[in-house]
Amino acid sequence: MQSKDSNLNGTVAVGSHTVSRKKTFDWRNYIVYFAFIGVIIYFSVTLHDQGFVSTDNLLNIIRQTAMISLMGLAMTFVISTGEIDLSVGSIAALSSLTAALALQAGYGMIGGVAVGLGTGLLVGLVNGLLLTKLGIPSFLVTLATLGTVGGLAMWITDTAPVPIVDATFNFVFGSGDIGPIPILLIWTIVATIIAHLLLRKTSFGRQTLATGGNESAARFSGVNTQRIKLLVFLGSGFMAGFAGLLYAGRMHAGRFTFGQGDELSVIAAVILGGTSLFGGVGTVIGTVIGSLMIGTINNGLIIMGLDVSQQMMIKGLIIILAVAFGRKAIKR
Amino acid sequence: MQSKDSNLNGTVAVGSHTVSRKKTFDWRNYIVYFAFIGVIIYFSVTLHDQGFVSTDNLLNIIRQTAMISLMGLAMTFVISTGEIDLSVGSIAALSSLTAALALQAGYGMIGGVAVGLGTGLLVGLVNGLLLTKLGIPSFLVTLATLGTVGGLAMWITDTAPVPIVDATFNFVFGSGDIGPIPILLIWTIVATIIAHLLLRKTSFGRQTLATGGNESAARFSGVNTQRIKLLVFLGSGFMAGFAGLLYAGRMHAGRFTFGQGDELSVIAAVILGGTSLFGGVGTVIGTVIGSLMIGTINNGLIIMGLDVSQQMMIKGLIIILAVAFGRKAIKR
Amino acid sequence: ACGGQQATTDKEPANKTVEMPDTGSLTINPEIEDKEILGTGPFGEQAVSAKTLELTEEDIAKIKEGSYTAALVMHYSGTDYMTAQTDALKASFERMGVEVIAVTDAQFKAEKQVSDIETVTAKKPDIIVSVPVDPVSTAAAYKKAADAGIKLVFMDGTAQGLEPGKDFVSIVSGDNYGNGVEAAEVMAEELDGKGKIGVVFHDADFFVTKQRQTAFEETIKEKYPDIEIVAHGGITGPNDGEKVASAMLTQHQDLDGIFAIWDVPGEGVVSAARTAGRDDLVITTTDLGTNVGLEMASGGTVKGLGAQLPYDQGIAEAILAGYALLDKEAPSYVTTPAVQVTKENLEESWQLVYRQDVPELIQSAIQ
Amino acid sequence: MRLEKPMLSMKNISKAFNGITVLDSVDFSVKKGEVHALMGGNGAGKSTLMKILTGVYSADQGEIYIDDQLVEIKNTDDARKNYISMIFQEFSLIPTLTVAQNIFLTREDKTSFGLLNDKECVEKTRKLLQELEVDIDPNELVGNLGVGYWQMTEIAKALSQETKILVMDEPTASLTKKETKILFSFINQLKSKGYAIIYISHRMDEILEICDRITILRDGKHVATEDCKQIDLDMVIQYIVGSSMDKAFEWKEREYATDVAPVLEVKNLSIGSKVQDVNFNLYPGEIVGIAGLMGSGRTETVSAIFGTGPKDSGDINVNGQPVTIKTATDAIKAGLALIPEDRRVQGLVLEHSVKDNVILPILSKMQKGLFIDNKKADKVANDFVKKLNIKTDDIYKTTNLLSGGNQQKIVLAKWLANDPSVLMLDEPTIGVDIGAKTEIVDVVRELADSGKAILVISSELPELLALSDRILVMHEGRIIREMQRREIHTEEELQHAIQGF
Ligand SMILES: Nc1ncnc2c1ncn2[C@@H]1O[C@H](COP(=O)(O)OP(=O)(O)OP(=O)(O)O)[C@@H](O)[C@H]1O
Ligand SMILES: Nc1ncnc2c1ncn2[C@@H]1O[C@H](COP(=O)(O)OP(=O)(O)OP(=O)(O)O)[C@@H](O)[C@H]1O
Ligand SMILES: [Mg+2]
Ligand SMILES: [Mg+2]
Repeated sequence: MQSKDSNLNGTVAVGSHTVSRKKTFDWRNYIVYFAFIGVIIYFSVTLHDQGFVSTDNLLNIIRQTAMISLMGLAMTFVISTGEIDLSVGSIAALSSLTAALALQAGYGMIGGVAVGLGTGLLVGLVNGLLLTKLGIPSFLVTLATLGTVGGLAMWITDTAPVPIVDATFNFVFGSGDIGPIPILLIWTIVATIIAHLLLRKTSFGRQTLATGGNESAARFSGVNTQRIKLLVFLGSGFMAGFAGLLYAGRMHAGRFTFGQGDELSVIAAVILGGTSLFGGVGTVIGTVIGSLMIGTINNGLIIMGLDVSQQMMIKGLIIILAVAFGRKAIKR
Repeated sequence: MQSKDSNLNGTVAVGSHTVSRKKTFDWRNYIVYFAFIGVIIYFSVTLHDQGFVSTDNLLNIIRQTAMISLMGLAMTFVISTGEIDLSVGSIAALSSLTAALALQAGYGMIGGVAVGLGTGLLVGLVNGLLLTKLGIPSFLVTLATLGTVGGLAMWITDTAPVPIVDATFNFVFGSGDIGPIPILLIWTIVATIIAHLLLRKTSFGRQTLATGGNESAARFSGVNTQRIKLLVFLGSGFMAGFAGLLYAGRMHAGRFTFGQGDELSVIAAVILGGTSLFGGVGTVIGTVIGSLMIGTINNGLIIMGLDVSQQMMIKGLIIILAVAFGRKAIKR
Repeated sequence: ACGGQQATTDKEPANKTVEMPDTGSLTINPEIEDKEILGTGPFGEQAVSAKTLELTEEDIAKIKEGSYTAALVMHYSGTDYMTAQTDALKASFERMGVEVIAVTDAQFKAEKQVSDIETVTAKKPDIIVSVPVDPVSTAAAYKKAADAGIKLVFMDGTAQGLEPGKDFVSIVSGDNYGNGVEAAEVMAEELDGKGKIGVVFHDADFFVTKQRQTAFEETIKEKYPDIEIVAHGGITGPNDGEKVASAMLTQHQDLDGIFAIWDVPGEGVVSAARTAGRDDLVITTTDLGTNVGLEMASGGTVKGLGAQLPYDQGIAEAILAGYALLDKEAPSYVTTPAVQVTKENLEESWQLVYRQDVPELIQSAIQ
Repeated sequence: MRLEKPMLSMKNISKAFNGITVLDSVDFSVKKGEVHALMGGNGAGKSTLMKILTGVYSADQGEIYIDDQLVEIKNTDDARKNYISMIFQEFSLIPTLTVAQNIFLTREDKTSFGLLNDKECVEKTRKLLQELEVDIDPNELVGNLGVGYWQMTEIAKALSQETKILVMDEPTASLTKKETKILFSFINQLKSKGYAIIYISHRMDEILEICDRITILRDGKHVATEDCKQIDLDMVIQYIVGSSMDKAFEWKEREYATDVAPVLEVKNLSIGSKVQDVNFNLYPGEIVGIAGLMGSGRTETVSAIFGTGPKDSGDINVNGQPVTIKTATDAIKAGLALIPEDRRVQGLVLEHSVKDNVILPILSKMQKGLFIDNKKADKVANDFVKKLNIKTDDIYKTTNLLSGGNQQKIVLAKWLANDPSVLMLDEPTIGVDIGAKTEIVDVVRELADSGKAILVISSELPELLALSDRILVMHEGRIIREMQRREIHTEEELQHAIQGF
């Protein structure tokens, strides 16, 4: 209920009054850009002779973050309504497996894709219904599906991976490059544009933000907030299923560990991007930048040759520093 | 901002308006009791001949949940202010190690305890300061410390465990039994009583709830909300440090994995207990029951002899069913 | 316990449960080649080959009379290796009339494992077969179980301060050191004894993976001085292989090979090589998983690996538990040899490792 | 008294937000034992000036003297130390705490163990509320209270604390005459105790009744400070508006057909004990008012009709057809609109812009293909900002930065833009200034003239009398009387009916 705070003195938690008059300028929407630029500059300078700035490496970062970005896009909607979806990682794992099994069973590429996405949609539907019909907090609902779906993914092949030999599938969903451009980049761009338009330019997007901003006012305004919530969870399930396909295509297999633990990275990307965990404020582009920033830090630290323990320590520090730096940069 | 909604018509998101003029009966405070009773009955019936109801096993459940319960107590305060602390698991790990190292270095039991708790307090302080002074959302701050502190715990002994030979320490912090009563039960009871009184019967508790209920209104009413937030993060760090000591005492060692990933279980216990993720509403007893319920489910499913994947699947289902059942029971 | 098994039968052919003969004495696969075991036990003792273990029909009949129970307390269960071992344990115990009453997975967390041991103990099993996550912090819990009269059989490692013969029956282990050596040998052969390579290692204090890494690196350094290990990348989970290998390939464009600590991160290395267009990279690893098997069969970047014999290890563990129930003296450290797997011997090796035919998918890829 | 030095004086106060001046060298002073009215149009800067006094904002320029001492008030703590307290227009209550817990927040009684003594607080609260003659359970969660009770709690909280200077920012906005009377008797007691009271209100009649002096702001500038005895209503209005108001706030008999079928029929509506067997019809072109005391069930009646509140039984027909309304969405589809009474909770998404709030109920009309037609949306928003004279920098300003009255106008704009066939307004003019009130009256009449049916709830009787063609009186959940407007000759008559006589 932090947001209520701003009601009364029109400021963010910090207490300074940096509210500008242009199209609602909210620091949260911009910090991540400055932070991201800072991170890029830092690594470019320190790691310029170690291949960090090579096109290959930069494209790798995009490949590695594509799944997080895509799940983040849908999560931006979920969090914008003030809810949360912890089950995305498990959904991705299960979808990678169901798609791989469908491919193995000879349903062909269309069949595999349909099964994978259908898996995601189904779990999303269950999440949405439990939230809206039973009124169980989304944190609990999706924590439960995180476990249930994760268990299902383990159980369905008894933890064995399922190889995928369909070359077209593997090309389209993850491994392919069109000229120098990885297909994952294309997916990311297309999905980002659609999600951005959806959030900013359509009634659905406005109603999503209104639901998160003040559910009861939205309801009084004729927004079917239950329907909106159901839809954002469907969307989240769908995108998680899609991420599962991409994991499968990139690894040429389905496996129950794909996406495991991604929920935290996805939520982190969304929050870093400037979406408020309390709902009502969301930015799709910010999410993608947030995700790229996390990916860049991971990549840079590995290239630096640090131990895993050092990577973990320094990653935390960089995130805090970058956010603090971003805030400075905005304040000028 | 779901909560705004529920504040005002005294109901959960579902949209039914059960506004009562009587002592507002909030389902969230009671569901968990019914759900817990349901789970206990279920397992007692199905597993009565498999040792589930034996005193030993019930005491085991308490031993196994003690750390989650204790971290949950402090987390109840954090979440009541509308914030979140993802770093508790990492703190527990680091504290178990620093305490073990201090014991190994011959600082004695008092020294070890002081170092362990000090570690927790220090991280809590850093969290609190980053939140209140820089205004970075607590999700990001504590996600960063989760990583940094986790990395530190790995790095400090290069992932090697540190054995603890101090028998008194091991007895007092985790392994001991006084008569038939495990010391972990005593710690849990004592801490629960203190936390309950703190939340319900002191100005600090009242101001914690006020801060989460509406931060700026609390500020206008003379609550130093920044101080409150700093204190709850200190408290959370302290209790995580304490949980680290208990892990160490129970396992006769410090190790970087102790408590890893506990944050989700702890938050789940708190939410299950009836505390609102949006702040303003908190219940300490509910948290402990929530923690016991999760522990009981874990225990019961293992005793049932299910495969790991089946355990995961069914655990999710039970949580959902139990909450749904609890709601039914309350509605009568 | 049958649920899991039933589930496996109608799934992927690769994981079809092996039929356990229901007559005759119980031994591991007699066709396993006798090899020198390179690793030694935790107490420095010389290993005894699992092939020497045997339960006769009379032994089994006697065990059956006791209607004993067993619990499997695993450190982690999500690998082909562990699945095969669990399957073998369940099948052998079934043959012995021992009921498996609980299976747990500690997710690599020592504290969870201690809880699991406590919980399982409540069911008063006669036997616990377990992989300790950590020898130090789980010791007290194992000791308690042992003191309660439960027969402990360890796989892959023991807990500190426990004595063989007194606190536990014995340890069964694959030859982890040998595994690393086989992977190094394949690497050296593929590179003709010279080149630059990287190592994707498990950045954790875990006995099994440490041994493999040490073996690999020592073999390379001592036997193949012209092969230079130029890069190290640590992982903490199975999904990290790709990121680490990608960064390695970015930094060292001239890398000739990468050793991955086990097959799952190895799949990530394969993906990284593919992305970087490095079809000529030589990848070796340990554990014969389906995906690396397929990659090897189709002439991909994975050239070979050191494999363990999880199925036979599982049988050996069951037999040893049987020894304890019969009060027969058991050797304290039992191992199965490491197997070098390359494309050439893939079909036979698969038979050896999993006791079943190589999956059709891999079969067709070999041709 | 005249010669007495002021207890508080604020000198030369200026304040700008993002370069836009909101207060321009304002002087303001209050004496001991004085009730000083602070008046001005919506957005004139009244609340801002008081927030500077209470340390919520800091002034860009200017000094504050208390008892001739220069004081610095940097935060709410400083204000408290100087014995200044305030009833905020936007309220400072915690919805998740009970009434008693809110009233004594940070000032709770302690037991001998140092623990909170909630029993004592509840007792004190009960007494306080009894004195205020409001029927609120001290253990009720504030979040469950309607605005009127919320406001009474806020008042009780302010009265329970030790102060010297008490600021009341529109304390009676949601109160009916009865509660206002009680409040005034309290104010008189405080006055005699030597408190200085600053009283902000848009209700003209109150000002002359309770205040000693009056200061008027317009567009952030000090316009006048006068003795209340020396000034009359017309002058005050002239100061506020900046010109004389020609249009009076009075009823005009309107023509509309009564022999047609009703647009809305409500039959046997019951909600627990709060609303019992309510029946009425609305005809096209008609404006019907509902009068009643606080808690008489007016809000509950319209909420039930609109699908946002509970309903035990009752049927609703729209244009002769029975309709099932379970949610607001159903109601809107049926052609209904409700302007809710609580703008913070039901009316606005406070952290969204003016424009986004205005277009929320009419998104379906703003479509161009798949997307929202932003040009059209901007135009609609700008039109309403002009039409209702909403004081905002532009339509992209976040609504929580607008003054209270201007926020209320946005709630109105939202629904006027939707062009419904039945418009229900629950306390539509809370906090709206005198100029805008007349404009709203005009807009509502215009709508009625175009054939819409209108239902108005208002606790301000002059307003209700000015608008309505017909008035329903509710008392304890029942409609006890129905009067044609022309049958009512004085406000007292209506007041009498409301009391249940
Ligand atoms: N934090 C802020 N940021 C930007 N503008 C602000 C802020 N607070 C107030 N304003 C603007 O200052 C002006 C004066 O507002 P104020 O709340 O003082 O008006 P008011 O006289 O109390 O009006 P009302 O009678 O409607 O309550 C308004 O135009 C408002 O939009
Ligand atoms: N005594 C009370 N204690 C607590 N809440 C009350 C009480 N009376 C009414 N309420 C709540 O206040 C809200 C408004 O009440 P109601 O609809 O009965 O009044 P009304 O006639 O609209 O009067 P007004 O709007 O002037 O307060 C409702 O949500 C109702 O539940
Ligand atoms: Mg105001
Ligand atoms: Mg009302």
